[in-house]
Amino acid sequence: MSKRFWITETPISIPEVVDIVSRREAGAINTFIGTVREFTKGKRTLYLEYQAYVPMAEKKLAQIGEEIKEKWPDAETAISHRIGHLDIKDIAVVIAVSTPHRADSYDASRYAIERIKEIVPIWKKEHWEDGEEWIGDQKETKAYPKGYPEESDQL
Amino acid sequence: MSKRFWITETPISIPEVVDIVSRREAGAINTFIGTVREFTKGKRTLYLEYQAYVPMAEKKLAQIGEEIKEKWPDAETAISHRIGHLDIKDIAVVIAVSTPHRADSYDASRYAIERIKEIVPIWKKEHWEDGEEWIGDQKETKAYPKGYPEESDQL
Amino acid sequence: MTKILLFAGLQEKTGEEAIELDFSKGSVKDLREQLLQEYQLEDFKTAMVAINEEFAANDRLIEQGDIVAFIPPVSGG
Amino acid sequence: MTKILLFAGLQEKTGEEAIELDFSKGSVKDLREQLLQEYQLEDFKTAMVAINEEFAANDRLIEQGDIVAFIPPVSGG
Repeated sequence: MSKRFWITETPISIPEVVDIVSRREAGAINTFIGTVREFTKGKRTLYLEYQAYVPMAEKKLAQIGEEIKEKWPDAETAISHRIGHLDIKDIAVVIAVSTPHRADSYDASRYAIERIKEIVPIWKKEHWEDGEEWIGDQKETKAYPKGYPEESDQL
Repeated sequence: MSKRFWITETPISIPEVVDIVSRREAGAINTFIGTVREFTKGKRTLYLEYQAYVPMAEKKLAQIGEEIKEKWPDAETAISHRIGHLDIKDIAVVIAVSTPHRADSYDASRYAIERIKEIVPIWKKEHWEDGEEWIGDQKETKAYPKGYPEESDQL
Repeated sequence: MTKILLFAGLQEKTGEEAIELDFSKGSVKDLREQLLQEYQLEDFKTAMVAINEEFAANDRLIEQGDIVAFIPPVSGG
Repeated sequence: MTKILLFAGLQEKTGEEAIELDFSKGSVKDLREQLLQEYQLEDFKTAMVAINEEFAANDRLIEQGDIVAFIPPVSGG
Protein backbone atom coordinates (compact mmCIF):
# COMPACT_ATOMS: atom_id res chain seq x y z
CA MET A 1 0.00 0.00 0.00
CA SER A 2 1.82 3.12 -1.17
CA LYS A 3 -1.19 5.40 -0.66
CA ARG A 4 -1.29 7.42 2.53
CA PHE A 5 -4.95 8.40 2.13
CA TRP A 6 -7.35 5.80 0.94
CA ILE A 7 -10.90 4.46 0.94
CA THR A 8 -11.31 0.73 1.39
CA GLU A 9 -14.10 -1.83 1.40
CA THR A 10 -12.17 -4.21 3.64
CA PRO A 11 -11.33 -4.00 7.36
CA ILE A 12 -8.66 -1.43 8.19
CA SER A 13 -5.47 -2.61 9.89
CA ILE A 14 -4.42 -0.13 12.56
CA PRO A 15 -0.71 -1.08 12.43
CA GLU A 16 -0.74 -0.64 8.65
CA VAL A 17 -1.86 2.98 9.02
CA VAL A 18 0.53 3.62 11.92
CA ASP A 19 3.49 2.13 10.00
CA ILE A 20 3.05 4.69 7.23
CA VAL A 21 3.80 7.59 9.56
CA SER A 22 6.30 5.83 11.83
CA ARG A 23 9.82 7.27 11.39
CA ARG A 24 13.04 8.08 13.20
CA GLU A 25 12.11 11.74 13.67
CA ALA A 26 8.84 10.92 15.45
CA GLY A 27 8.49 10.60 19.19
CA ALA A 28 4.71 10.56 19.17
CA ILE A 29 2.03 8.96 17.05
CA ASN A 30 -1.56 9.81 17.78
CA THR A 31 -4.20 7.66 16.21
CA PHE A 32 -7.90 8.22 16.11
CA ILE A 33 -10.09 5.21 15.48
CA GLY A 34 -13.74 5.83 14.70
CA THR A 35 -15.91 2.82 15.52
CA VAL A 36 -19.59 2.03 15.04
CA ARG A 37 -21.43 2.85 18.25
CA GLU A 38 -24.60 0.94 19.14
CA PHE A 39 -26.59 3.73 20.79
CA THR A 40 -26.90 7.36 19.73
CA LYS A 41 -29.27 9.53 21.73
CA GLY A 42 -31.03 6.42 23.02
CA LYS A 43 -31.61 5.05 19.53
CA ARG A 44 -30.18 1.63 18.76
CA THR A 45 -28.16 1.21 15.59
CA LEU A 46 -28.19 -2.27 14.03
CA TYR A 47 -25.53 -1.55 11.42
CA LEU A 48 -24.21 1.21 9.19
CA GLU A 49 -23.65 1.55 5.51
CA TYR A 50 -20.96 3.93 4.31
CA GLN A 51 -20.79 5.29 0.79
CA ALA A 52 -18.09 7.49 -0.74
CA TYR A 53 -17.40 9.41 -3.89
CA VAL A 54 -14.14 7.49 -3.86
CA PRO A 55 -11.72 9.48 -6.07
CA MET A 56 -12.83 12.80 -4.59
CA ALA A 57 -12.82 11.41 -1.05
CA GLU A 58 -9.22 10.26 -1.42
CA LYS A 59 -8.27 13.67 -2.82
CA LYS A 60 -9.93 15.41 0.10
CA LEU A 61 -8.23 13.14 2.63
CA ALA A 62 -4.92 14.02 0.97
CA GLN A 63 -5.87 17.70 1.13
CA ILE A 64 -6.36 17.34 4.89
CA GLY A 65 -2.84 15.91 5.02
CA GLU A 66 -1.58 19.00 3.21
CA GLU A 67 -3.49 21.34 5.49
CA ILE A 68 -1.89 19.58 8.46
CA LYS A 69 1.55 19.98 6.86
CA GLU A 70 0.93 23.72 6.62
CA LYS A 71 -0.16 24.02 10.22
CA TRP A 72 2.26 21.47 11.71
CA PRO A 73 5.21 21.23 9.28
CA ASP A 74 6.82 18.34 11.17
CA ALA A 75 3.69 16.16 11.09
CA GLU A 76 3.14 13.14 8.86
CA THR A 77 -0.42 11.94 8.35
CA ALA A 78 -2.11 8.81 7.03
CA ILE A 79 -5.85 8.20 6.90
CA SER A 80 -7.93 5.21 5.83
CA HIS A 81 -11.74 5.22 5.72
CA ARG A 82 -13.81 2.14 5.22
CA ILE A 83 -17.05 1.99 3.20
CA GLY A 84 -19.78 -0.60 2.77
CA HIS A 85 -21.60 -2.52 5.48
CA LEU A 86 -20.22 -1.98 9.00
CA ASP A 87 -21.40 -3.72 12.14
CA ILE A 88 -21.33 -2.40 15.68
CA LYS A 89 -17.70 -2.05 16.91
CA ASP A 90 -16.31 -2.15 13.38
CA ILE A 91 -13.67 0.42 12.53
CA ALA A 92 -14.86 3.12 10.11
CA VAL A 93 -11.80 5.34 10.07
CA VAL A 94 -8.20 5.29 11.25
CA ILE A 95 -6.14 8.48 11.39
CA ALA A 96 -2.46 8.35 12.34
CA VAL A 97 -0.33 11.45 12.83
CA SER A 98 3.31 11.31 13.82
CA THR A 99 5.20 14.31 15.16
CA PRO A 100 8.47 14.87 17.02
CA HIS A 101 6.59 16.00 20.16
CA ARG A 102 3.32 14.77 21.57
CA ALA A 103 1.18 17.92 21.77
CA ASP A 104 1.20 18.40 18.00
CA SER A 105 0.21 14.79 17.36
CA TYR A 106 -2.97 15.29 19.39
CA ASP A 107 -3.83 18.63 17.83
CA ALA A 108 -3.22 17.53 14.26
CA SER A 109 -5.13 14.28 14.71
CA ARG A 110 -8.08 16.18 16.13
CA TYR A 111 -7.93 18.61 13.23
CA ALA A 112 -8.03 15.68 10.79
CA ILE A 113 -11.19 14.11 12.19
CA GLU A 114 -13.01 17.44 12.31
CA ARG A 115 -12.07 18.15 8.71
CA ILE A 116 -13.16 14.67 7.59
CA LYS A 117 -16.59 15.39 8.98
CA GLU A 118 -16.67 18.59 6.99
CA ILE A 119 -15.14 18.21 3.55
CA VAL A 120 -14.75 14.53 2.66
CA PRO A 121 -17.55 13.10 0.48
CA ILE A 122 -18.41 10.09 2.60
CA TRP A 123 -21.90 9.36 3.85
CA LYS A 124 -23.30 7.00 6.40
CA LYS A 125 -26.72 5.45 6.45
CA GLU A 126 -27.98 4.48 9.87
CA HIS A 127 -30.03 1.29 10.04
CA TRP A 128 -32.13 1.22 13.20
CA GLU A 129 -34.66 -1.31 14.38
CA ASP A 130 -37.47 0.87 13.08
CA GLY A 131 -36.05 2.53 10.01
CA GLU A 132 -33.06 3.89 8.17
CA GLU A 133 -31.70 7.26 7.16
CA TRP A 134 -28.75 8.88 5.41
CA ILE A 135 -27.11 11.10 8.00
CA GLY A 136 -25.76 14.54 7.19
CA ASP A 137 -23.70 15.90 10.03
CA GLN A 138 -23.52 19.37 8.63
CA LYS A 139 -27.21 19.74 7.96
CA GLU A 140 -28.14 21.41 11.18
CA THR A 141 -24.84 22.91 12.13
CA LYS A 142 -23.29 24.54 9.10
CA ALA A 143 -24.14 26.94 6.33
CA TYR A 144 -21.90 27.62 3.36
CA PRO A 145 -22.38 31.10 1.89
CA LYS A 146 -20.26 30.18 -1.12
CA GLY A 147 -22.00 26.83 -1.57
CA TYR A 148 -19.02 24.79 -0.38
CA PRO A 149 -16.81 24.53 2.71
CA GLU A 150 -13.81 26.84 2.78
CA GLU A 151 -10.67 26.03 4.71
CA SER A 152 -11.51 28.54 7.40
CA ASP A 153 -14.73 26.67 8.06
CA GLN A 154 -13.18 23.99 10.21
CA LEU A 155 -14.89 23.44 13.52
CA MET B 1 -3.89 -10.77 28.75
CA SER B 2 -6.50 -9.84 31.33
CA LYS B 3 -4.54 -6.85 32.63
CA ARG B 4 -5.50 -3.44 31.33
CA PHE B 5 -2.37 -1.72 32.66
CA TRP B 6 0.91 -3.49 32.33
CA ILE B 7 4.67 -3.25 31.96
CA THR B 8 6.27 -5.54 29.42
CA GLU B 9 9.73 -6.44 28.21
CA THR B 10 8.49 -7.49 24.78
CA PRO B 11 7.21 -5.38 21.85
CA ILE B 12 3.74 -3.94 22.42
CA SER B 13 0.97 -4.87 19.99
CA ILE B 14 -1.18 -1.81 19.25
CA PRO B 15 -4.29 -3.85 18.33
CA GLU B 16 -3.97 -5.78 21.58
CA VAL B 17 -4.22 -2.57 23.61
CA VAL B 18 -6.99 -1.18 21.42
CA ASP B 19 -9.01 -4.41 21.68
CA ILE B 20 -9.16 -4.09 25.46
CA VAL B 21 -11.13 -0.83 25.27
CA SER B 22 -13.12 -1.59 22.12
CA ARG B 23 -16.83 -2.01 22.93
CA ARG B 24 -20.35 -1.46 21.60
CA GLU B 25 -20.77 1.80 23.52
CA ALA B 26 -17.66 3.39 22.00
CA GLY B 27 -17.67 5.53 18.89
CA ALA B 28 -14.12 6.77 19.34
CA ILE B 29 -10.83 5.25 20.38
CA ASN B 30 -7.87 7.54 20.73
CA THR B 31 -4.48 5.94 20.99
CA PHE B 32 -1.21 7.54 21.85
CA ILE B 33 1.93 5.74 20.80
CA GLY B 34 5.21 6.96 22.22
CA THR B 35 8.18 6.01 20.05
CA VAL B 36 11.93 6.41 20.39
CA ARG B 37 13.01 9.56 18.55
CA GLU B 38 16.48 9.79 17.08
CA PHE B 39 17.20 13.46 17.68
CA THR B 40 16.37 15.57 20.73
CA LYS B 41 17.59 19.15 20.72
CA GLY B 42 20.16 18.28 18.07
CA LYS B 43 21.59 15.39 20.06
CA ARG B 44 21.50 11.95 18.47
CA THR B 45 20.12 9.07 20.49
CA LEU B 46 21.53 5.62 19.65
CA TYR B 47 19.11 3.66 21.82
CA LEU B 48 17.20 3.89 25.09
CA GLU B 49 17.01 1.73 28.13
CA TYR B 50 13.83 1.81 30.19
CA GLN B 51 13.60 0.64 33.77
CA ALA B 52 10.50 0.40 35.95
CA TYR B 53 9.57 -0.33 39.53
CA VAL B 54 7.20 -2.82 37.96
CA PRO B 55 4.52 -3.53 40.60
CA MET B 56 4.23 0.14 41.54
CA ALA B 57 4.29 1.26 37.89
CA GLU B 58 1.38 -1.05 37.09
CA LYS B 59 -0.52 0.26 40.11
CA LYS B 60 0.10 3.85 39.06
CA LEU B 61 -1.01 3.14 35.49
CA ALA B 62 -4.19 1.65 36.94
CA GLN B 63 -4.59 4.74 39.12
CA ILE B 64 -4.44 6.88 35.99
CA GLY B 65 -7.25 4.73 34.60
CA GLU B 66 -9.27 5.47 37.75
CA GLU B 67 -8.56 9.18 37.57
CA ILE B 68 -9.80 9.13 33.99
CA LYS B 69 -12.95 7.29 35.07
CA GLU B 70 -13.63 10.08 37.58
CA LYS B 71 -13.14 12.83 35.04
CA TRP B 72 -14.71 11.04 32.05
CA PRO B 73 -17.08 8.40 33.48
CA ASP B 74 -17.81 6.88 30.06
CA ALA B 75 -14.14 6.32 29.20
CA GLU B 76 -12.33 2.98 29.22
CA THR B 77 -8.54 3.04 29.33
CA ALA B 78 -5.73 0.55 28.69
CA ILE B 79 -2.03 1.30 28.88
CA SER B 80 1.05 -0.78 28.18
CA HIS B 81 4.61 0.44 28.73
CA ARG B 82 7.68 -1.39 27.54
CA ILE B 83 10.97 -1.60 29.44
CA GLY B 84 14.45 -2.80 28.55
CA HIS B 85 16.49 -1.93 25.47
CA LEU B 86 14.60 0.10 22.84
CA ASP B 87 15.94 1.12 19.46
CA ILE B 88 15.00 4.19 17.44
CA LYS B 89 11.36 3.96 16.24
CA ASP B 90 10.50 1.26 18.81
CA ILE B 91 7.26 1.73 20.70
CA ALA B 92 7.74 2.62 24.38
CA VAL B 93 4.12 3.16 25.38
CA VAL B 94 0.64 2.61 23.97
CA ILE B 95 -2.38 4.30 25.53
CA ALA B 96 -5.88 3.53 24.27
CA VAL B 97 -8.99 5.34 25.48
CA SER B 98 -12.44 4.58 24.18
CA THR B 99 -15.40 6.91 24.70
CA PRO B 100 -18.84 7.32 23.17
CA HIS B 101 -17.85 10.65 21.59
CA ARG B 102 -14.56 11.73 20.12
CA ALA B 103 -13.68 14.86 22.10
CA ASP B 104 -13.40 12.95 25.37
CA SER B 105 -11.17 10.29 23.83
CA TYR B 106 -8.61 12.95 22.90
CA ASP B 107 -8.77 14.73 26.25
CA ALA B 108 -8.55 11.57 28.34
CA SER B 109 -5.70 10.14 26.25
CA ARG B 110 -3.78 13.38 26.61
CA TYR B 111 -4.40 13.34 30.34
CA ALA B 112 -3.02 9.80 30.53
CA ILE B 113 0.31 10.57 28.87
CA GLU B 114 0.85 13.69 30.98
CA ARG B 115 0.16 11.71 34.15
CA ILE B 116 2.49 8.90 33.06
CA LYS B 117 5.29 11.42 32.81
CA GLU B 118 4.50 12.57 36.30
CA ILE B 119 3.59 9.71 38.63
CA VAL B 120 4.59 6.39 37.08
CA PRO B 121 7.94 5.00 38.29
CA ILE B 122 9.52 4.39 34.91
CA TRP B 123 12.89 5.80 33.91
CA LYS B 124 14.70 6.09 30.64
CA LYS B 125 18.41 6.18 30.10
CA GLU B 126 19.52 7.94 26.95
CA HIS B 127 22.48 6.44 25.16
CA TRP B 128 24.12 9.00 22.87
CA GLU B 129 27.21 8.75 20.72
CA ASP B 130 29.23 10.52 23.39
CA GLY B 131 27.69 9.39 26.65
CA GLU B 132 24.66 8.23 28.56
CA GLU B 133 22.34 9.61 31.21
CA TRP B 134 19.27 8.72 33.21
CA ILE B 135 16.65 11.33 32.28
CA GLY B 136 14.30 12.88 34.81
CA ASP B 137 11.57 14.85 33.11
CA GLN B 138 10.39 16.49 36.27
CA LYS B 139 13.78 17.62 37.45
CA GLU B 140 13.68 21.05 35.96
CA THR B 141 9.97 21.58 35.71
CA LYS B 142 8.33 20.45 38.92
CA ALA B 143 8.59 20.82 42.65
CA TYR B 144 6.61 18.80 45.15
CA PRO B 145 6.05 20.62 48.41
CA LYS B 146 4.72 17.45 50.03
CA GLY B 147 7.54 15.33 48.62
CA TYR B 148 5.35 13.50 46.11
CA PRO B 149 3.00 14.40 43.23
CA GLU B 150 -0.59 15.10 44.17
CA GLU B 151 -3.47 14.58 41.79
CA SER B 152 -3.85 18.28 41.21
CA ASP B 153 -0.28 18.44 40.00
CA GLN B 154 -1.02 17.27 36.49
CA LEU B 155 0.46 19.41 33.76
CA MET C 1 -24.53 15.84 -22.47
CA THR C 2 -23.34 16.47 -18.92
CA LYS C 3 -22.79 13.63 -16.48
CA ILE C 4 -24.00 14.26 -12.97
CA LEU C 5 -23.15 11.94 -10.09
CA LEU C 6 -25.54 11.49 -7.19
CA PHE C 7 -24.86 10.07 -3.73
CA ALA C 8 -26.49 9.02 -0.49
CA GLY C 9 -30.01 10.38 0.00
CA LEU C 10 -30.02 12.08 -3.37
CA GLN C 11 -29.16 8.83 -5.07
CA GLU C 12 -31.96 7.10 -3.24
CA LYS C 13 -34.61 9.74 -3.87
CA THR C 14 -33.92 9.88 -7.60
CA GLY C 15 -33.24 6.17 -7.96
CA GLU C 16 -30.16 7.10 -9.98
CA GLU C 17 -26.43 6.94 -9.33
CA ALA C 18 -25.82 9.25 -12.27
CA ILE C 19 -27.87 11.41 -14.60
CA GLU C 20 -27.01 12.26 -18.19
CA LEU C 21 -28.43 15.72 -18.75
CA ASP C 22 -28.86 17.89 -21.81
CA PHE C 23 -27.31 20.96 -20.26
CA SER C 24 -25.79 23.07 -23.01
CA LYS C 25 -24.08 25.84 -21.08
CA GLY C 26 -24.44 27.64 -17.79
CA SER C 27 -23.33 27.96 -14.22
CA VAL C 28 -23.68 25.64 -11.25
CA LYS C 29 -26.61 27.81 -10.24
CA ASP C 30 -28.29 27.28 -13.63
CA LEU C 31 -27.78 23.53 -13.30
CA ARG C 32 -29.29 23.54 -9.83
CA GLU C 33 -32.37 25.28 -11.18
CA GLN C 34 -32.80 22.93 -14.11
CA LEU C 35 -32.55 19.88 -11.84
CA LEU C 36 -34.79 21.41 -9.23
CA GLN C 37 -37.48 21.95 -11.86
CA GLU C 38 -37.08 18.43 -13.21
CA TYR C 39 -36.97 16.52 -9.91
CA GLN C 40 -38.68 18.82 -7.41
CA LEU C 41 -36.01 17.86 -4.88
CA GLU C 42 -34.84 20.58 -2.49
CA ASP C 43 -31.53 18.70 -2.23
CA PHE C 44 -30.47 20.06 -5.61
CA LYS C 45 -30.54 23.50 -4.06
CA THR C 46 -28.89 22.66 -0.74
CA ALA C 47 -26.27 20.04 -1.62
CA MET C 48 -22.74 21.12 -2.42
CA VAL C 49 -21.56 20.72 -5.99
CA ALA C 50 -18.23 19.31 -7.08
CA ILE C 51 -16.79 19.69 -10.56
CA ASN C 52 -14.04 17.25 -11.48
CA GLU C 53 -13.73 16.24 -7.83
CA GLU C 54 -13.33 19.76 -6.44
CA PHE C 55 -15.99 21.80 -4.67
CA ALA C 56 -17.39 24.48 -6.97
CA ALA C 57 -19.10 27.77 -6.21
CA ASN C 58 -22.50 28.63 -7.63
CA ASP C 59 -21.13 31.03 -10.23
CA ARG C 60 -18.70 28.49 -11.68
CA LEU C 61 -19.39 27.76 -15.36
CA ILE C 62 -19.76 24.12 -16.32
CA GLU C 63 -17.70 23.12 -19.36
CA GLN C 64 -18.16 20.28 -21.82
CA GLY C 65 -16.78 17.06 -20.34
CA ASP C 66 -16.88 18.27 -16.75
CA ILE C 67 -17.87 15.61 -14.24
CA VAL C 68 -20.41 17.17 -11.93
CA ALA C 69 -21.36 15.65 -8.57
CA PHE C 70 -23.92 16.67 -5.99
CA ILE C 71 -22.53 16.25 -2.48
CA PRO C 72 -25.21 16.10 0.20
CA PRO C 73 -24.09 16.94 3.75
CA VAL C 74 -21.31 14.49 4.53
CA SER C 75 -21.14 12.17 7.52
CA GLY C 76 -17.86 10.31 7.40
CA GLY C 77 -15.64 9.60 10.35
CA MET D 1 16.08 -4.25 58.99
CA THR D 2 14.35 -2.13 56.41
CA LYS D 3 14.54 -2.93 52.72
CA ILE D 4 15.06 0.05 50.44
CA LEU D 5 14.76 -0.23 46.66
CA LEU D 6 16.80 2.00 44.39
CA PHE D 7 16.26 2.78 40.72
CA ALA D 8 17.77 4.51 37.70
CA GLY D 9 20.51 7.02 38.55
CA LEU D 10 20.33 6.25 42.25
CA GLN D 11 20.86 2.57 41.57
CA GLU D 12 23.86 3.37 39.42
CA LYS D 13 25.46 5.82 41.83
CA THR D 14 25.20 3.46 44.79
CA GLY D 15 25.89 0.34 42.77
CA GLU D 16 22.93 -1.27 44.56
CA GLU D 17 19.43 -2.28 43.49
CA ALA D 18 18.41 -2.56 47.13
CA ILE D 19 19.82 -1.66 50.52
CA GLU D 20 19.15 -3.48 53.79
CA LEU D 21 19.32 -0.80 56.45
CA ASP D 22 19.32 -0.92 60.21
CA PHE D 23 16.61 1.71 60.65
CA SER D 24 14.79 1.08 63.87
CA LYS D 25 12.01 3.65 63.77
CA GLY D 26 11.35 7.03 62.26
CA SER D 27 9.81 9.03 59.48
CA VAL D 28 10.62 9.23 55.80
CA LYS D 29 12.48 12.41 56.65
CA ASP D 30 14.59 10.58 59.23
CA LEU D 31 15.39 7.87 56.70
CA ARG D 32 16.40 10.48 54.11
CA GLU D 33 18.82 12.00 56.62
CA GLN D 34 20.36 8.69 57.60
CA LEU D 35 20.94 7.72 53.95
CA LEU D 36 22.21 11.18 53.05
CA GLN D 37 24.80 10.91 55.81
CA GLU D 38 25.81 7.42 54.75
CA TYR D 39 26.00 7.97 50.97
CA GLN D 40 26.50 11.72 50.54
CA LEU D 41 24.07 11.61 47.63
CA GLU D 42 21.77 14.61 47.19
CA ASP D 43 19.30 12.24 45.47
CA PHE D 44 18.23 10.86 48.84
CA LYS D 45 16.94 14.31 49.66
CA THR D 46 15.30 15.12 46.31
CA ALA D 47 13.89 11.78 45.12
CA MET D 48 10.31 10.88 45.98
CA VAL D 49 9.76 8.06 48.43
CA ALA D 50 7.28 5.23 48.05
CA ILE D 51 6.20 2.95 50.88
CA ASN D 52 4.60 -0.30 49.81
CA GLU D 53 4.23 1.02 46.27
CA GLU D 54 2.50 4.28 47.22
CA PHE D 55 4.05 7.72 47.36
CA ALA D 56 4.69 8.77 50.95
CA ALA D 57 5.06 12.21 52.49
CA ASN D 58 8.08 13.14 54.56
CA ASP D 59 6.26 12.87 57.87
CA ARG D 60 5.05 9.32 57.21
CA LEU D 61 6.34 6.83 59.78
CA ILE D 62 8.06 3.75 58.43
CA GLU D 63 6.85 0.51 60.00
CA GLN D 64 8.53 -2.86 60.34
CA GLY D 65 8.21 -4.78 57.08
CA ASP D 66 7.49 -1.74 54.93
CA ILE D 67 9.04 -1.83 51.49
CA VAL D 68 10.60 1.55 50.90
CA ALA D 69 11.63 2.77 47.45
CA PHE D 70 13.37 5.93 46.32
CA ILE D 71 11.82 7.22 43.12
CA PRO D 72 14.07 9.62 41.22
CA PRO D 73 12.34 11.97 38.77
CA VAL D 74 10.50 9.71 36.35
CA SER D 75 10.78 9.78 32.57
CA GLY D 76 8.38 7.23 31.18
CA GLY D 77 6.19 7.72 28.14
